[in-house]
Amino acid sequence: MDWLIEQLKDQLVFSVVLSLVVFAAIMTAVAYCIYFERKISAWMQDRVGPNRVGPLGLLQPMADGAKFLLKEDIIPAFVDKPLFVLAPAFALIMGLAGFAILPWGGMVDLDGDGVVDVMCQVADPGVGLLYLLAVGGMAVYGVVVGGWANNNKFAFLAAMRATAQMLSYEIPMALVILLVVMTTGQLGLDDIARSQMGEGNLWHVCHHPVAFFIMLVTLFAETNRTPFDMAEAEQELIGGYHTEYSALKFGLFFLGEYAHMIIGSGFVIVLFLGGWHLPWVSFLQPEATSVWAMLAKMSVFATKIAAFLFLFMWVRWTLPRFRFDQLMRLSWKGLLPVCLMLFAYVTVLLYLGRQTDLMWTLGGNGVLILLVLIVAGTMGVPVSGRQGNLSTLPWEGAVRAR
Amino acid sequence: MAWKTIDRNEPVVDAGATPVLTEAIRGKIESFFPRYPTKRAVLLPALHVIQDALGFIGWQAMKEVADLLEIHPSAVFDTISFYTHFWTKPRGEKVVTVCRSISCELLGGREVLEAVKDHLGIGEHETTGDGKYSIAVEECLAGCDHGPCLLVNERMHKCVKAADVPALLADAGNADHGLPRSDLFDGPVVDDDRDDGVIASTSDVVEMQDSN
Amino acid sequence: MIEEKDIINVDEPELTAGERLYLPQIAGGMRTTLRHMFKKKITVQYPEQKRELRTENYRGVHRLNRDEQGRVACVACFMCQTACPAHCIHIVGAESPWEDREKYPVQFDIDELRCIYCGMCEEACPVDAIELTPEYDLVGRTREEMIFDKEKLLMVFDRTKETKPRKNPKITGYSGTGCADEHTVTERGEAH
Amino acid sequence: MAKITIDNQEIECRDGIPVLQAALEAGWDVPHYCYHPGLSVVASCRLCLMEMQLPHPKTREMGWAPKLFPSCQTPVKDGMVVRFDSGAVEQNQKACMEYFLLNHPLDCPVCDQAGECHLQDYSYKFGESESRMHDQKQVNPKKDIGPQTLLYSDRCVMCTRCVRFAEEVSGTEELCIVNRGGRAEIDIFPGIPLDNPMQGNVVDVCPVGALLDKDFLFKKRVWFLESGDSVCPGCSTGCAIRVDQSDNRVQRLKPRYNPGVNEWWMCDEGRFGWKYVHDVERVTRPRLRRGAEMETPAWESLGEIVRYRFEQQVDRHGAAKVAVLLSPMMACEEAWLLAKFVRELAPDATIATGFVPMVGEERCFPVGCNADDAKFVIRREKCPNGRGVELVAEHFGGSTCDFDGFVTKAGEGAFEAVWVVGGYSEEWVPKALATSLAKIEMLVVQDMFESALTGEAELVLPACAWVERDGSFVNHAGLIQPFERAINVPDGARRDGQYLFGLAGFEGLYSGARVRALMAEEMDAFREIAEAPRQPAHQH
Repeated sequence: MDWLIEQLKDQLVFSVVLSLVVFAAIMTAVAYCIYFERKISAWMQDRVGPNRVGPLGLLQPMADGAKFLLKEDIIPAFVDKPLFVLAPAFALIMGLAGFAILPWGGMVDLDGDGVVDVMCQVADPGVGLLYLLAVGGMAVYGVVVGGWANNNKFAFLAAMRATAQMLSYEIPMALVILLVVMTTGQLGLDDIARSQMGEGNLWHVCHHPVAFFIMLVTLFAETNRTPFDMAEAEQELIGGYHTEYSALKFGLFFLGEYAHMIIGSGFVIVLFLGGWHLPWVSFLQPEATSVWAMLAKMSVFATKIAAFLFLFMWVRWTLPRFRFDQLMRLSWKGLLPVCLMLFAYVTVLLYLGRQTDLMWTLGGNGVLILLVLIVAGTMGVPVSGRQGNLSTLPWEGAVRAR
Repeated sequence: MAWKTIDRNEPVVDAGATPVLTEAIRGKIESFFPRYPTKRAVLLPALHVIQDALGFIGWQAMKEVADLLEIHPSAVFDTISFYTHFWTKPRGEKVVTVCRSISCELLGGREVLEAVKDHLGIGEHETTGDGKYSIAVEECLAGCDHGPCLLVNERMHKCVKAADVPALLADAGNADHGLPRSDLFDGPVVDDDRDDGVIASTSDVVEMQDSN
Repeated sequence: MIEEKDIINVDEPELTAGERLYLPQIAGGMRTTLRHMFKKKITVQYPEQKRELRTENYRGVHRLNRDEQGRVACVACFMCQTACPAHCIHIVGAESPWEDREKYPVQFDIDELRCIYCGMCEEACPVDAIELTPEYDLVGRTREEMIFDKEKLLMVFDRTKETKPRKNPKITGYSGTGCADEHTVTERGEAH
Repeated sequence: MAKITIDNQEIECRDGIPVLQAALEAGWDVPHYCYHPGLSVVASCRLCLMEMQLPHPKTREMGWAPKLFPSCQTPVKDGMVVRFDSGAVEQNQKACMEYFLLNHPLDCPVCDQAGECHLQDYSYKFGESESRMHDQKQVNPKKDIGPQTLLYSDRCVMCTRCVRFAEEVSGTEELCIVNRGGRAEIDIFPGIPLDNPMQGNVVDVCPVGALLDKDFLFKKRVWFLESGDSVCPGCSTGCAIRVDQSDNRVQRLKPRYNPGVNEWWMCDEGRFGWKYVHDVERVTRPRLRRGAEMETPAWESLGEIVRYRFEQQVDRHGAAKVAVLLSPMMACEEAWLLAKFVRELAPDATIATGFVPMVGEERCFPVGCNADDAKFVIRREKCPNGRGVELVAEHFGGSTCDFDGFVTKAGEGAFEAVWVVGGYSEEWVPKALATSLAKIEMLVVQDMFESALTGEAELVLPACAWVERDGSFVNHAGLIQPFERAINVPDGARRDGQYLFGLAGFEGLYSGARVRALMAEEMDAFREIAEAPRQPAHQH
């Protein structure tokens, strides 16, 4: 036992072990995400949901997995074979890569000697946010390569659409992340998490509710979840970018999507909801470094993720899909201007040194919300919109008339 | 075929049987030949001769007369079946003929016929076991104003009531009006040797019964 | 002919500020779905639970009726095959082995997978031999298994005759006068 | 030509025919049972009664006569005025139908005639939907009256068409009417069954379901049948027939009206002689011998193989060593295509006409009449197209011979490459031919059944039955009669015509008409038939 702890004191060994544990946990979670997706959809529709495999249908993911494994893996004759094989792996790997930098449980003192031994994080590159943006940006390749490899015009159309959508929402997302970076002055995820704890520090969501909301919206878009699931689009594009996929390859896409959701949730939690932190609970403070505190922190973090996953599912089974033009309009005409305004405002606050002053930040947010309400309510442009009232902005009329 | 079909392909005439038309009958028939343009035309007189001689015209007789007249046996069958006068199976001493035309029917002819059948214990166109009586049914006995009519051999009974039937059949007076017998006749009325003498007819007449 | 004056143009209603912003509507929707999560579930746990059929005329699995002597009542008239819009009935008729009728089906197959359960066969049958039962739990492992042959269809009758008696048990065949019971062929009388 | 007025419409018609016939030919749909154009008139069904204008006995003025006249028994006379559209006529039709249906068992669901039954048709048209008869129906027995025929007397309407057919056309008189009036029925003399060689026609002439063909009994409802107009291959008479098929299987054959050839009739030999078509023993796949091995080549590659092998033989032995035996079971078009192919490859090739089976004597009907007065003749030449292949051989000219000549020449070793066409339903190969052809270099046999020759052949091709062919036959009198394909060839086989079409160097789909058009350019005999009108429709 001692020997084990001795070994684990080495950050590298700990990271490897942690990554294995997290990987296993994530994969299980992903499988059960599918189960809960079906359960929650059933409950919301007054149904029971899967209940045949095992008690309460809990073994359903195993059955699904077995099915994915055993089904005939068809590679159609006309596909681009190397890319066709590569794309699902790409989608899943890019989904999982993000887990490397999530801070699961802060500092840990493994042998209880009061000296912090390791960080409960697989890797802390210091510029974690950049890594995350980069990996997140790569995720679009899973979709676009998959769509291309299908060699099917519907799949390709879906992939192109999804690409355009992801690129569009990457911008407001990056701006929102920038806000947090500006407020904290940190790029490492653990640092950002810890900047929301302790005396006088609040979760960033308190300072930037609008930014948090925009982050949420972009997250839905980035993970291709309803109401932004343009990539799948069963109704109009057969099955979207994975039309020709079957069996395990299709399963990998499926897993990739849920992995993406989990990492995305973790990311939002770290940025805005204090990561593993809960206020007023002593062993969830950065000062608590025992192994038990670490486990508690990890559970809190996992619980927060679970709450987010529920939100994802809840939204999915409530909202219908955006039309593509509405979706683009929301990003470019809705989220982007608001983000830019927020960005400008935070810049000013930064100059004034008031970036953590709740009154200033919330006041700014309040004014912004008011502004949005006025613009949206009177001019009819922003979020939603019908084809008929597209030209309600004064400068648009001129363009259309031409 | 398990469902009921009458097999008409089954021969009813034994090819090796002794001819029923005697030389005398044949001779008489042949004597008609010069009178008619074709042999076929002799059919009716020939049938009369045979019935007079044998009392009835059985399948074998039909076949033999057909051969004699060089026509198809079916033509003989056709002709015989057309006329109620010709009997295709042995006839009793007394033939009880009941009228079934509409006037008699309306006046109770059917009840009379039933009474006759009950009394004799036989059906239409059948003969009692002792060869005494046969029942026949005719279209009209020309006594429409005094129906129901009943004929026993050649004696006409009018306004018959069903209750009168037993007495009427027992009436010895009927015997005076015997059937004319040909001088060629030399056989018994009923051929007791032939149990299967009852010739199956194709006719299956289900009498119209009161719908009530 | 639709004339210009008959056409009424309906304008889409103007969106309110809340509707334009979408968010209140989203919140309303989310509330609805969340409420439903905790409502009583209406799922029927088939096959452990079975729903009471609301009608006796439910059109489920077919059956071939037996007559009072236990023989197949069908007379192989092909009316059902003719009426069937899905072409799922296949009959091979032959001479019947019974005295009271001429024709019977040596083979009578219904492809239950192809059937659309419209009931036209039942409607067309002149002897009420084919009927649709309220049995709806129809399962099989192969396509062949779902092609019900004569024996299987008769078994359905045996299974369901208690709950759904044959409409007109008097009809046993189709020959002669149309009422086969009274049909007899007698040989009597002479050539009259 | 007489001019008569029917329902205020003046029509022209042949002299002396019954008004009914004239009306039917002019398109009136006059109901009738007992009238049949091929039989004598008895006017017993009374369904075709009409109103006629006659001079008033006293005033001599023309006016509608008070009574109705049977149109079948009234010959047309110039200037005659009749009508079928009057109330009295309709009244009569209704009354007649009611009588006909009085004792009818109404067992259409199990009646084989249902669907082509005149009782049904006229009942829909003139009948009442409800019967007023409340007494019990008179039930007559079903009778087995012959090896092929059943009689359901209770369905009979006593039109006596069958009796008249037996008397007047077949002349065998088996059928008779027994009893009288309402109790009359059709019957035979017990023990003398209806078994003449034309008896199948009584089922055709029966307008109701009383006479039934045992061969077709309970087999199929007639509305499932699909028909193709064909020509009977049974003998050289070449009766026009209709092939009724269902599920790609022949169900029955029916005669079509063809004046001067078979009128309304066909013989039983032809009617029931199609069973070999569905014989499981049939050759259905091409078979190629490669050394000791047999293989089934693809149809697509066969043309090349055959052409190559023939060319090889021509190079090696000269064109005169090539011969083709055209079977009289082939259609003219197929024979022409094959002869054309062979003659193009080998201009000196011998074209031989095939074996013509001769069985018994010519049989004329009515029985006992001589050939000149015969209404129908069953010929001893049991193949449909003997004349046709002769025509084709004559057309190509050069070296031709008949079957006997071919056998002799083959025995002398005159050939090295031979294409033999069979297609007979029975064994036909003479022993001498089999032995002499076994020795030659290349033998192609196209036949329906295995024979001594198929065993020796380098290439065996499946031959079609006539129902699978499309083309024309030339009958004993030289009449060219086109016919349609009725069913598809068995799995694996290919239509002779289609295959030979490709072999002769044409592209696309074979059709008899298409090839006839090509033949018409070269052969006078086919010039007329190429655009000849179709045969008149079947008339009952």
